[in-house]
Amino acid sequence: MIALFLRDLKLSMRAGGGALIGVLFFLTVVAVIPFGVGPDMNLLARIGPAIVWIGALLAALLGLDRLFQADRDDGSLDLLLMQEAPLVLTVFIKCLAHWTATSLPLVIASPLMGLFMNMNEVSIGAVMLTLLVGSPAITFIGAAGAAVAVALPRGGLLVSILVLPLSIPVLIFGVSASYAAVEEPAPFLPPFLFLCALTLFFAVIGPLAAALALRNTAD
Amino acid sequence: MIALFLRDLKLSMRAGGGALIGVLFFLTVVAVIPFGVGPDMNLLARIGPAIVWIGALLAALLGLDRLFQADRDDGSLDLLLMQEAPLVLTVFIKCLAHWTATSLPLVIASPLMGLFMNMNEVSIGAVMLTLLVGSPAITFIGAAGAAVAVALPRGGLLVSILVLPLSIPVLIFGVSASYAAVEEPAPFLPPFLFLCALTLFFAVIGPLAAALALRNTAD
Amino acid sequence: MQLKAENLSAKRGEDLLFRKLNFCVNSGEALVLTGRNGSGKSTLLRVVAGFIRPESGKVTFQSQGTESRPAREACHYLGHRNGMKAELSVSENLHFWKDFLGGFEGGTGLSIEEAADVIGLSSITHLPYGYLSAGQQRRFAMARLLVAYRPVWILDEPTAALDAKADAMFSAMVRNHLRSGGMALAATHQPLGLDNAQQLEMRGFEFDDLEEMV
Amino acid sequence: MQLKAENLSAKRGEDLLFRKLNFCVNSGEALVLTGRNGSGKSTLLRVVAGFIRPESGKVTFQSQGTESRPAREACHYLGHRNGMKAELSVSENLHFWKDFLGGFEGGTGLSIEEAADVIGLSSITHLPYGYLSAGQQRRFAMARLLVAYRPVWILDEPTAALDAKADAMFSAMVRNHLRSGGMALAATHQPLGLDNAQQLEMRGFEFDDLEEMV
Amino acid sequence: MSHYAFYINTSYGAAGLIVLCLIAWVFLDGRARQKELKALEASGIRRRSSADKASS
Amino acid sequence: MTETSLAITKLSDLANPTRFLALVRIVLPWMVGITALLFAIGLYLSFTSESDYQQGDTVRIMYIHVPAAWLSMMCYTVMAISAIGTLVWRHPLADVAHKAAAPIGAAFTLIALVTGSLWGRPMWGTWWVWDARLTSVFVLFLMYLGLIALNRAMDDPSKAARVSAVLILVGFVNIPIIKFSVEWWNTLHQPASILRMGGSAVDPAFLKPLLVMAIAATLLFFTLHMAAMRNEIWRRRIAAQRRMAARKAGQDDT
Ligand code: HEM
Ligand SMILES: Nc1ncnc2c1ncn2[C@@H]1O[C@H](COP(=O)(O)OP(=O)(O)OP(=O)(O)O)[C@@H](O)[C@H]1O
Ligand SMILES: Nc1ncnc2c1ncn2[C@@H]1O[C@H](COP(=O)(O)OP(=O)(O)OP(=O)(O)O)[C@@H](O)[C@H]1O
Ligand SMILES: [Mg+2]
Ligand SMILES: [Mg+2]
Repeated sequence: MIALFLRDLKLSMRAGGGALIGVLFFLTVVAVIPFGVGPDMNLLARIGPAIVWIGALLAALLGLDRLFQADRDDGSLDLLLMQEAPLVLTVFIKCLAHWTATSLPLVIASPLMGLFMNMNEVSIGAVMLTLLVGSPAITFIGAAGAAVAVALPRGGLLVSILVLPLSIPVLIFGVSASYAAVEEPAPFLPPFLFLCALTLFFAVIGPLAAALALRNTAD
Repeated sequence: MIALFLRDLKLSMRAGGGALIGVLFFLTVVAVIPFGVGPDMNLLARIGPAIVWIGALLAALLGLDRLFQADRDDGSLDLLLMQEAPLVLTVFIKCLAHWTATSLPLVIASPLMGLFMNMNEVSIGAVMLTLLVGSPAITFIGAAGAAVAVALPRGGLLVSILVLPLSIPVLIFGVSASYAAVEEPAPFLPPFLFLCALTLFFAVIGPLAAALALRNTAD
Repeated sequence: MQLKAENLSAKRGEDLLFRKLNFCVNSGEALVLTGRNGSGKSTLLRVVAGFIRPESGKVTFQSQGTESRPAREACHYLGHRNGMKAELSVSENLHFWKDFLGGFEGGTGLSIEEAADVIGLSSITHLPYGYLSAGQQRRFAMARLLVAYRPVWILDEPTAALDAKADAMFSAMVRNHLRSGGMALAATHQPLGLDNAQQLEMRGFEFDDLEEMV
Repeated sequence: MQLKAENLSAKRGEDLLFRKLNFCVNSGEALVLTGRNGSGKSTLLRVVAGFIRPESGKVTFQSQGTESRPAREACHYLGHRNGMKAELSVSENLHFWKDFLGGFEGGTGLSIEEAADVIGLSSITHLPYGYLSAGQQRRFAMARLLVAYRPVWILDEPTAALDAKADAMFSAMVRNHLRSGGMALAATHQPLGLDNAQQLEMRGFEFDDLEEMV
Repeated sequence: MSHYAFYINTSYGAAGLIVLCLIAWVFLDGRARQKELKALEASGIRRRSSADKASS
Repeated sequence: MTETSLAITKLSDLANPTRFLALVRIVLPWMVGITALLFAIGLYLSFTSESDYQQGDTVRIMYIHVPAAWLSMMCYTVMAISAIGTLVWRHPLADVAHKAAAPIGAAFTLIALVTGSLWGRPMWGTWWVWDARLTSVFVLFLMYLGLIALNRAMDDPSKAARVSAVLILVGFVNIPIIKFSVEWWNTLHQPASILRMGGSAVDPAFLKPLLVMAIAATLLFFTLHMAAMRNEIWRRRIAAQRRMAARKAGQDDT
């Protein structure tokens, strides 16, 4: 299993552009928003956490649709499916590797974005923390979509459509926790804990659904 | 050549669900935004054009990287390369088909998004116009990136460095032209004309670069 | 050890491709599938490997003293696609599969170098897999069968793209595997040069119980 | 009509794979490449088809009374990958190639139905290409050679995955093409059953002028 | 009715229209399929068990 | 044969497509009749009942909005149950059931969305807000469309059925979100006042037409669903017979 993790990590570093593409996309999104809202620094700071979260969400989608497709195309997916090891675990490990290669860099880069958006320290910290906790959920949901996409010849966009609605709750709680950290009356912990719960929930549901889909559509 | 256009169009209609999926994807992206920034209608209207443009960029990026890869994987790229017809033309046609299948529906659907984002009529018209003019540029830049990705097995990184930074000017002029149409002092024409110029420029440069990359690296 | 298929039927699309097939392969035996193009050889192999769920029946693997288990867990599958990453080097690929596949009771896998030696290409394991010729790629996919032990080998047209020498090498490899107690299921159009092999001829779609299906 | 390679050398990675090769194939002739795995057969064919730029020399095609032109424009290439889309039906695929490839002076392509008839699979042209078995897919890739006319056929292990009957069918198809004035370049490990074929044995990397290279 | 009449009428109208479209789709689809079945039967292709009246 | 597989065989005997078709032939005309009758009564009631002192005549929109909203969720639930049927028992009828239900569900969701906005304009002063209830219904609509797109994108029906079954089950998370969103997040939208613990809190004058309309709409759903399933079964039979004919022809000449 560790072998699988390392292989996937190596592959996305080497072939997919890995970390950089996500971060660049993230940067692009963040760079464009100020044009919309104008140079109003306060407003920027206000919508900052939301924008960073949306950017991260969208960046996580790039490449997610190929999570299993690449393995299918060269036949390794078949071999992964045959093993005694529970398929759910295999999927889980692949998700982890994907998260490490693409979302983790985003989490690490998010303070930079925060600075661009004129956010203060607490707010930056909160966004980073919520991203760290919340972004795996998106990967796990995405895995379910990607597994479905394998069955489709060119399922990329379809996956995002299926994934985005499900990721809305994650986004809501992520953003509201980030806001709660700054704005006084709202408490930080409840939405944050809810976010953690969501991630745990999807960490179970996502791989399960993905495994189900993979088993049912191989041919 | 018309055969190629039709085939590519058919492929993206059939396999990916085509136009419907692009639009659906776009809809979901737009639906996600208000959750992030909160249901403040004025704010939504203000960032509307930027969001619609980012959605279009993302929708264009998803799947664009596979423009030539899919053909390479099944061997048809080889056959396309052998023909007497100039390769630039072939690439251009493929870009057109891709744009027609994925970006054009977005352009057509963009007024709907505008309504969701609570934008006014002028603004909606401006976004639609700028998208119509600007989105081909993204496809053309993307084609160059996709060609490089085919050429180098480990080209992913290069592509992201190539495509996103190049598409930032398009995005910026597109968004600022849309804003200029609504906000008084700023004139609409200069950024819009610049956008047109960018598209024309990339319509020449993109396919040329792509053809060059494909010729030099097929093996 | 025994691989047993009982009452096996499978569909392709919406139609039955074969129906109520029974066979049983014992330790040291091979089953060779023949039949014209499209007659269902690959489909049968993929059913055994567990990719396609059969319409009826099941395939089980049993070794002495243990419970029977799904056949796929005891199998190596060598299909049309090699299951290797073009971006990684040959030895990275093989190392990954060795680690990931792990062991199986009743045998041990060779080391990467030994396996590369057996297939006669030990000098180029450092190259990226994508740089190899078709036959070389195929031969390294065969090396995968050696680096992790599995009693059953499922081979779908294994010798396509091989030159005469490699062909002989592969026959020897399969014979060796059988001699040491393994089993093999192979679909081929060219003789594999095995002695104690059962033959099963596939015939293509069965029409008679179409109405059950819809 | 004549296909002519002069002084052809090509590199793979950084090393010369073959050097100063000359050959000339006339109307009605075939050239069969043999050699062990990795000896450069596919590479040579891909140089002729124009995918790999040769280190030196060139391949030209000349027909009576016209200027010589790059060989690739007069060639059909049938490589390891079939060049068909799994999502489209067989007839959509063939129609596309027929339209896209267009004609070439000196011959005409068959219609889709006729070509499917020749390869003996006219009843399943409506199926999506991805639903076919390996051999059926290969046979439809061969049908592509028939729907658009090209004088030169470049064949890289064409008969892998074919059953015996289809094998014979393909030999007949190639012989027919040669008889009507075409040419063929083929790399195979199994005899193709052609009579008037030149042989060229490839030998793999040439090391003698390594020092020139570095 | 009151000045809300527009909203009420539009809602009922829209709902009616959507439902009508749905019914039309189901109905026309059914008719087309039935026609195809008849055509197949006429051309001599039939399910072996089409003695039962199910597909008629 | 094991006991469970025996039970499953029995079950599938009971519900095999042929038997289903026979059943539909008998039941469908009755259902059509009853549905039409109920709608006539329901529409009559909804236009003659008195209007609300607060909401005025717009309360009449409720008689279509609420049934449509309920049905949009019920339809998805039906699909989820058949999805389990597909994945666990691999029953062909279940495949057909959830495929046929998706367009119908999309239509009901669309009605709920449209009538909701039309109600929102006079009540809240806006067509649309991005609150949790409205958005989750919108997401439901998107998921219906996505499922329809998925089914169109794949031409192997049983594989398509399995893929969409997985998705339907995953997407089922959305249903509780729709149902309880008004309680979890405070929004403009009405909290449940009819279907809730501790009895209904609505004036019986409104309740009667609403209930009649709800039953009528439910019957409409089942009628359409049955008919659509029948169409789908026919479609598959036609395809199977065409394939068989083609293959037979192919075997003769090879
Ligand atoms: C596009 C906008 C709207 C959507 C998507 C929507 C959606 C829904 C849904 C899904 C339900 C069923 C809830 C359940 O069973 O718990 C519902 C019920 C209801 N809606 Fe709406 N609605 C919208 C606008 C409105 C507006 C503007 C009003 C009135 C001011 C309204 C009043 C009601 C009422 C009274 C119920 C019944 C609640 C109950 O008693 O269970 N809705 N709506
Ligand atoms: N991209 C590449 N970079 C470096 N070396 C390569 C590359 N592609 C192929 N080679 C090497 O070139 C040699 C020739 O490969 P080629 O595919 O031409 O062989 P072949 O004669 O077709 O063999 P086979 O019978 O196995 O198909 C091989 O030894 C291979 O390792
Ligand atoms: N996904 C699919 N949907 C419908 N039919 C399919 C599908 N895949 C394969 N088939 C059909 O199933 C039949 C059996 O295919 P299979 O690949 O098992 O044949 P095979 O015996 O391996 O042939 P070959 O010798 O050509 O490899 C073929 O006729 C093919 O058309
Ligand atoms: Mg096969
Ligand atoms: Mg070769």
